[in-house]
Amino acid sequence: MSQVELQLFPRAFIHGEPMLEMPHDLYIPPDALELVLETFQGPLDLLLYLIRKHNLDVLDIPMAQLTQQYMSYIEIMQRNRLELAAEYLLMAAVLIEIKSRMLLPRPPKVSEESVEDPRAELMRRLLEYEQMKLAAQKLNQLPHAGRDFELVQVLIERTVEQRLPNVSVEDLRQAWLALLARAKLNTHHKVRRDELSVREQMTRVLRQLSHGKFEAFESLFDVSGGIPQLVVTFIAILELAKETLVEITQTETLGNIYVRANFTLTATE
Amino acid sequence: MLSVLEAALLTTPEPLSLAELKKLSDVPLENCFIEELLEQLMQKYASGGVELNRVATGWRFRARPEMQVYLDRLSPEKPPRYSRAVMETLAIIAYRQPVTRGDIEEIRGVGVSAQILKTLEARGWIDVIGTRDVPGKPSLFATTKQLLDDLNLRSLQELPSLEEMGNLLERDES
Amino acid sequence: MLSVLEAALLTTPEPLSLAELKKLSDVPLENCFIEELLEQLMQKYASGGVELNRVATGWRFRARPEMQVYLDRLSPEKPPRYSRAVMETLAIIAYRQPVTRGDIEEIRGVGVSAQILKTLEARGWIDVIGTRDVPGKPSLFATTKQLLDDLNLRSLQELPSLEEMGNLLERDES
Repeated sequence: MSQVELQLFPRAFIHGEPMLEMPHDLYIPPDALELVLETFQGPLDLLLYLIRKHNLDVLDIPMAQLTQQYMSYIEIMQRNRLELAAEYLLMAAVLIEIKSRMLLPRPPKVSEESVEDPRAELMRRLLEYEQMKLAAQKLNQLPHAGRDFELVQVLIERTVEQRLPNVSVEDLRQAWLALLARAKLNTHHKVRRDELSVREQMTRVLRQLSHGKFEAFESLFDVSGGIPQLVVTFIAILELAKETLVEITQTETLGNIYVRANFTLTATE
Repeated sequence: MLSVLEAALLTTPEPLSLAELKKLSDVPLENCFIEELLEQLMQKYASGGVELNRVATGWRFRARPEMQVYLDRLSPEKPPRYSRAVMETLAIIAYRQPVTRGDIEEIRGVGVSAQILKTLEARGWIDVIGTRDVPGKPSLFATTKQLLDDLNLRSLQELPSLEEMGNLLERDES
Repeated sequence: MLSVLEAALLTTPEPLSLAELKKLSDVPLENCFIEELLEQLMQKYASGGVELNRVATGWRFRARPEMQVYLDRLSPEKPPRYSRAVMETLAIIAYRQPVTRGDIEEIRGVGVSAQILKTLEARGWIDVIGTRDVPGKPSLFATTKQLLDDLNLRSLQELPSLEEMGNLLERDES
């Protein structure tokens, strides 16, 4: 295999260490897994990169070694993104198949066109993908309404009765997407479904405590909701305490626990 | 600058104050300079289908009242939409409740006008469930059952998971 | 009538078709008459912060793109920039339509998550126009007029042309 000079990839960091090299072949070092998944759209994209940037002859990759590397890679992948592992593995298999066909003695030439280059199909796919990849970039560069230009909207006062806007779950989703796109929310504002259930309970408990008086710890739990519900409520109360929204007191060891909201709700709100 | 002012006022249905209009320029502008430009714009739109008005909270274009009878023929039943600011505020309250106005501003990266919160409260979708015990005692907002009803959900957990959504976005603005 | 047309177009962010514009008048109008009025409006707005455009579904005003840098100062809220996966999926649907999810996966060489297609559908840029008559009856996706409107285009033919790709094998073409 011709050793290829690989350039620095400035934005790539793994475990805080800069990653200096992109993969030399279709094998992805375990440490670089996340980076490769983010940088490349799949095996076709990775292959294209290797061919275009480094003049890599994909058929020059030592296949036995590649296969071995792939097997260890699959083991790691099994834990999270198996479907992507399968795609990279499939591509490796395709390369091996092409190479083995090229190593076979060629049948005596009958006519020019009957001998098909085993690489032709792969190359056709690579080119088609590349064409679409470039088209996507151009599409992205076109001015988008709302992103690159604003639509004109002048107020019109309707005499008819005022209608309230309809909002769907989809609208909420879009609003969050916009927020995510803007801020670097990805890192510190991940909200999972189970966390949302805690948030829901936090609100319920705070509402129950809004009179400002102490309530017995047990009274904050809804026993009919089942054990998962009780656990979530418990976590919610701990979370409220952490955010100093509630005060938890116990006057004597093993005595009753009381909870109170850390504020008094003013009626002027 | 006149064109910028024109574009800003025509793309924003809500009134824009002098302070907001000043933000459009990267050099500090005098009030009287902006007022002069607004005067010119008013002249430009002295005839035609829309007019530039000064209202309590600032300046805005609106269709001339006599146009309404025609415009009503166009789309009598197009429901209005909340602005992105309102939707984002609602989304933050839904996913991060209980939150203060400061929390919302921090996530959105811009100020949240009292008007936005009032709109959502008036709709019965959010309410104040307490205050945070920090200086200023800011109100804590949470979503109501009414919101769940209106969105046809049984619980907040039925909202789309944010993790899946995050994967669809570019990780780096380059 | 010119003022009515102007008011209608300035108050509606969505494009208005000739058929809709005709509804503004209680007497029947000729297409060519409306087109002449639209021409006059275009002249009126030939300079300034906004312009009248013809897009896929009709006519609409927009702020000139060069205004965006100023308008962004007013409200930093921006709709999301989509990831490469989303944009590549959109490109394949735009240039190869109608296509199934399988077709898209074949070209991209990786799975296409349902989330990606949902994002594009929610944005109103693609929709299902039928199913392919093969086992499993996969849905056929195509782009919508809304996509063209949002990109300020009149037809698919105005999309950037596809690049002719060079041969990857030329080195050892012996």
